[in-house]
Amino acid sequence: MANLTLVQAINLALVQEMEKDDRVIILGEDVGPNGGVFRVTEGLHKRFGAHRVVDSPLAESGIIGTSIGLAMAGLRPVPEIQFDGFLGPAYDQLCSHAARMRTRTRGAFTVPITVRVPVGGGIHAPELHSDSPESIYAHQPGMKVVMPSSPYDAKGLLISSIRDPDPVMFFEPKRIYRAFREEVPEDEYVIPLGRARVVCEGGEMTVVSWGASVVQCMQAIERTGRSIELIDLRTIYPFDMAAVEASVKKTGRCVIVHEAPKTCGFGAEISARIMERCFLHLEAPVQRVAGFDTVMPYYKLELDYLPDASRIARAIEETAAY
Amino acid sequence: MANLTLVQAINLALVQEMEKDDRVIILGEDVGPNGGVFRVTEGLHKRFGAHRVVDSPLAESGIIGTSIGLAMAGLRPVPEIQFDGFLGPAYDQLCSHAARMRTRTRGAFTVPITVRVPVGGGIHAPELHSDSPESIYAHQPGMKVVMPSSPYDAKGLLISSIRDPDPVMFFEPKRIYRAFREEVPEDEYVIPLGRARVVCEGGEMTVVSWGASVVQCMQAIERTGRSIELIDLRTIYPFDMAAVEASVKKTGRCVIVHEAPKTCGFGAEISARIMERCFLHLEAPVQRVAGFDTVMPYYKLELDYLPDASRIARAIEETAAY
Amino acid sequence: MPITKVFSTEIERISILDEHGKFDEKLGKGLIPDKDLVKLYEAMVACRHLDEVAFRLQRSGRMGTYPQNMGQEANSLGAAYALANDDWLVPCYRENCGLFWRGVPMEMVLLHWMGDERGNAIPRELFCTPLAIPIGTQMLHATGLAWAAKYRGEKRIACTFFGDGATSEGDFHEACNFAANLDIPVIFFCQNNFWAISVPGKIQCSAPTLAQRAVAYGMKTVQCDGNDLFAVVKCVRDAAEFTRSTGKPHFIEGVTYRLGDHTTADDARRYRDAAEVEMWKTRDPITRLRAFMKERKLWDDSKEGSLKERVEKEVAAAVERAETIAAPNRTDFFDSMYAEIPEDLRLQRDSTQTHGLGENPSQLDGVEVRKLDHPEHAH
Amino acid sequence: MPITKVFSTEIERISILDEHGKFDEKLGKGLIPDKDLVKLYEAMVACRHLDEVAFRLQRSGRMGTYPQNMGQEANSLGAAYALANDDWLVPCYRENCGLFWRGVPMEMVLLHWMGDERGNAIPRELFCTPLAIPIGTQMLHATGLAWAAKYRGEKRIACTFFGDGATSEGDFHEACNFAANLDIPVIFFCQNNFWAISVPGKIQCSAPTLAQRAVAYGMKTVQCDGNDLFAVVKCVRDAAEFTRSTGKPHFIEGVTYRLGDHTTADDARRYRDAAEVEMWKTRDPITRLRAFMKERKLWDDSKEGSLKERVEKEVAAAVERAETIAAPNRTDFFDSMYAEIPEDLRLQRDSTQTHGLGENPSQLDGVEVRKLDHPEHAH
Ligand SMILES: Cc1ncc(C[n+]2csc(CCOP(=O)(O)OP(=O)(O)O)c2C)c(N)n1
Ligand SMILES: Cc1ncc(C[n+]2csc(CCOP(=O)(O)OP(=O)(O)O)c2C)c(N)n1
Ligand SMILES: [Mg+2]
Ligand SMILES: [Mg+2]
Repeated sequence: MANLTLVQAINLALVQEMEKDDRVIILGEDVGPNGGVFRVTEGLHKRFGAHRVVDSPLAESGIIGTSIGLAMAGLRPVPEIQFDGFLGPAYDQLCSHAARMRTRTRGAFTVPITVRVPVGGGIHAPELHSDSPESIYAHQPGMKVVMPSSPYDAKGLLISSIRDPDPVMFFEPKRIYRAFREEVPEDEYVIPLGRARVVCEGGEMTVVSWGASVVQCMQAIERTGRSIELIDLRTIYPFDMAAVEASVKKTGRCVIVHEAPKTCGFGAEISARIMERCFLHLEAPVQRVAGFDTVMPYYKLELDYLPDASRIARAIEETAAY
Repeated sequence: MANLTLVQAINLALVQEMEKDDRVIILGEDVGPNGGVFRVTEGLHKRFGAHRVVDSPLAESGIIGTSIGLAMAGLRPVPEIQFDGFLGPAYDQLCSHAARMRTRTRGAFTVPITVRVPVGGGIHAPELHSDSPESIYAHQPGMKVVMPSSPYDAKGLLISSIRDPDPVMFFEPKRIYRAFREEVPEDEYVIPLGRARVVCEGGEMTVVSWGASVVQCMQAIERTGRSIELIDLRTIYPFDMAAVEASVKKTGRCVIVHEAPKTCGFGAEISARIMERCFLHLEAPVQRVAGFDTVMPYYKLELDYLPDASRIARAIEETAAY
Repeated sequence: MPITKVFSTEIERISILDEHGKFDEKLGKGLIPDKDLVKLYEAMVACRHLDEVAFRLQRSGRMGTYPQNMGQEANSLGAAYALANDDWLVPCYRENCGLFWRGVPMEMVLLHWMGDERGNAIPRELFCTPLAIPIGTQMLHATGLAWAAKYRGEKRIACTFFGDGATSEGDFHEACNFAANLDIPVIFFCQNNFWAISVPGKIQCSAPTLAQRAVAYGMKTVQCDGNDLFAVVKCVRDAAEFTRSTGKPHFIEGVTYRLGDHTTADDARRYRDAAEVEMWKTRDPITRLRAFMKERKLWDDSKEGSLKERVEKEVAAAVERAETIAAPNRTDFFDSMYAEIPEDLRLQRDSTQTHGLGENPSQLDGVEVRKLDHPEHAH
Repeated sequence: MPITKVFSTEIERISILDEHGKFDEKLGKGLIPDKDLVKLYEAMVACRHLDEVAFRLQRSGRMGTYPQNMGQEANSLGAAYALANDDWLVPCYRENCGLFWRGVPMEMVLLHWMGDERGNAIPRELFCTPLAIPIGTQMLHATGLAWAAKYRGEKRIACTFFGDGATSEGDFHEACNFAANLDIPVIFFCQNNFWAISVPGKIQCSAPTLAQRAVAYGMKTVQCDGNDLFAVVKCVRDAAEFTRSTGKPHFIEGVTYRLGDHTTADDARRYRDAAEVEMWKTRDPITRLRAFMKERKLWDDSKEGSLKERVEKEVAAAVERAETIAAPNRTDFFDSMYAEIPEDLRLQRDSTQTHGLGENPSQLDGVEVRKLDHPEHAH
């Protein structure tokens, strides 16, 4: 057991899966000798060689499209897209191909790829380096979407994703890549996809979140001093509605928190599902604390964009008072 | 005034805007002498010439990317993407560039393009010819998203879209391209973006829909014989929440209907907003009748996928009984 | 030296049995044994007949949109013949002839166009991927498939087909560029049929050849008379040998012509000259080969007659199989979305509803819901 | 004829003032008047100095990530000099020198990297688009801009810049292909600096030149010593003349080198040899030009000294302007999303909240809400 950052936990998961399964190969921009711009693949090129850790041309559609072919032939590619904002060129190969291959061939071909992408804001990066595209991919049938919020979860979820027989978008909240450390077992373990984590239990209200926002939620909850149940979704699709439902039926109140723009963010889906499942138990309208419906501003204003503990705490207080 | 199909109404709007404003130019695959695969641009090449109605290379990102440049220079391009499923390659230019140009340049450059795309299922087409991508683009700040459900609306909305100073995704429900005719004034008129249409008034329940589904909703409502207020959103973003809110506050019940997959479809947003705005007025949980969370199947099963009058009517009855 | 030459190249065109029936003995000798030649000819005739039948099926409402392959049979057939049986064939949608040669049952292609995904469930041992509808996207998959073979040390290569229009897509570029720079053994076979629906080839590539697309990648390339089965076989054989031995990709432009409409949804008279079509009819790969075989006494009218009969039977049987296959289960499309159906989706499947009260009817326990008689939609 | 030649081409490389200081009088004579040469040199020195200052600003936390232009100044400068002032310049992010020459204030570039969109609000009369972060995407905009000029019958052309890495993106291909086939007057200027962050050029293009990318489109193309200002001016001038007169695009590969790290977030020692960098330092466009000017008696150490002083002042003043500009309004980013703010977004802006009760506080009328003292985040 070692005290690891999220970056280190992911690196460890990659090392272990590559050791174990030579169908796992990594490709992407700068993933080789440079170890990735965030150093997530550090040391892998040296350890596993240039044929398993491949610096690719600068072409996101190419990275995903060739990964699809690799996967159709039975390998388990783990492509990296360097930043959230550069997923755009790969959208078509992801949504029109990776996600549809199994069903359009009725299972004759499958695409077990795990697409690693650093996402989210808060690191003072240039434009298109701070987006949160999870709901885009959750809207695409055939995709799975995962977003860990801690080193421990990251390792277990990544291993599950790599072993999953279907395409997985593995979104890494870059804001917390090195923000804190956690005990992460050296031994292999998996965290099943589709299962949420109850970060803390409470009876007054449910807060649902994922990714880096989970950290802001914890701060906000502490600030309010209330008995709040915080659910970290961990997997955006398939999502653990059972966990949300059970909690909201208990508390009657819910605040959902995410970085992506509010409109059509995944918060909308959770809110609509709570409506469908917990209607008679609701004591207040479900609230969404989210990114504004604007483009993430350049970094001078990014903290004005991101949902922070103040906005979350305010929503909690107002929901509690309602 | 003439009795026109939706295709004819759009064609008429294009002709009139092109007559009026020589900044309007059309580009896309097969839009020239062939008049588009759905004949929406029929006659325009002959009438306005090859420099204003341009057959482009087969490259969707190129169509949108060059349209952005044309628009930055002050023109008003109306690119056509041949089918919904081929928007994928253009996703990046649309969401990372067209939608962001105004804000990233603080208004120095703008992108007044209107992207025409036939969308939706029900015409027995091959794969990737039947998608409904409206929520993807509604999630992108900076975009406007329009979807008419009738010839009259199509003309007025298209004219507004072309004149709008911001990028507009103009989604044409191909299922009703020629399904019925409507009186469409020859004279110019505009329907403002962001304003819903109350198709029929009623007190028992609100049904919210858009595009081809509006037709299914009308059938379903008729079948139930109930007093139902049907709201056709017409513009998906910015959406007319005021109209929805007023109606739901009156009726207390709401069913939302769309073709796109349920999860993260635009129905989720409407449901979540109703939660936020009309909580105390709700007598039943808002329901969504939507495409399933699967890829639209090939056409043998497409009618099993699409929300039809039966599914809608059932949801209405169950919501009424709740 | 202020002005130096840093690069020069030239591109060859290969023709063996030309449109006037002239056969180049030097290049053509021994290329295709007579026995095979007859079989290849028969395969083209069968494919052409399927095309005609499919057209009629569509017109009579028994099939959806269908893209005829007419006139382009030699390209994919020559490739499938020249390649090893376990090399990947990664087609677009005008490669029926090659797919059938490889062993894909005709009814699978029919099923695809009849709107049934089971037509894409191609047995893995055939090493073919299904027809690709979105233009320009499958070349990247071919590159990945070939890369996997290289990774595993297999001798397998991939050959992917696409049209002139497809070379305008960014994905085409990325596929070629990946293959060239990462040394991946793919043959990029461009079927240049001069049209992308109604858009003429010059809008896709105003350069004198499509073969020179490959120069951008430093990739070996050749232009080939794609209506000449001999030339195709030679070019693919050479390319395969090069690709297999060096691990590097190779480009082939097969110059051909789409004799029919783009698909049954198209009417090519709206945009192209009848004279152009007539001219290309004289270069048809089938008539050209038949004349050659007759001249070489490999073929005669009676053989043609009995072939016609056989082919009609074969195609009719395939149509029969396609049309009599049991309808897919109405919830089939749920089951193949994921290896294991997510709970949420299972609820949708089991209830065939998406609204919350339909998915979870227990919320309506004790509530009386009015039942409407709603005629189900016709199938 | 069974084997015919269907295409051949060759590509030239232009060098005028080579890395050994050798000047080709024939090509170079009269290319740049002495007076201009001095100004161009000064512009490069100023740009280089800004680079150094920006680096220090970043290291001391006064600026975000910054990509140095060091070593590549001659490419964009030569282009901006050779083009007309109302030709579009469509840069990536290593064209500071050309942008400054055109008239973009230094502080706009600084502001951009200080995380402030106002750095992109380039006055329209400068005919420059802002720095482009997503690689490979701006060439399509350049094509559109030039197309608009053609549509309107203006004489304006566009020149767009991008790196070797960018040529791997599909959008690069589509931009070239649109321009070539639709006859759009764009100069595609590739700054080949041999690296895309840590990925070496051969992974982006294993062909002997990047200039040959253009052959795929039948586009005119040339390779140029991009560290030789004279060669750049000549190539761009020739290309501009060609493009302006024919309406057709032209490709230029400017061979240069990134002397610094990719950006301040990068450490190039992790992946490239110090010796390679040292070798390229000897080919620096600035030292090369200085030596030439000294030899021609256009320059001396005292001029260099006073230039240094002027440049330091100029850059310091730009930094001062960038740093003292009033902070953007905290809700600025709402106001520029649309020409007119949608109602829904106005609620978000006015309340600076997204949750329904925050946007519409009237729902809480009469309800007592506990107030937390929440320290606002630091700015
Ligand atoms: C990405 C994409 N864009 C547009 C289409 C619509 N479409 C279908 S076939 C076709 C033309 C294809 O031309 P080409 O590649 O030359 O192939 P051909 O049909 O001539 O064999 C077009 C535009 C599509 N299927 N996919
Ligand atoms: C679409 C996209 N993918 C990835 C990146 C991350 N990235 C920034 S610069 C760069 C390398 C660019 O190389 P090149 O085009 O050669 O330009 P150079 O930096 O060498 O000037 C990469 C991969 C990006 N900005 N955009
Ligand atoms: Mg074609
Ligand atoms: Mg570079």
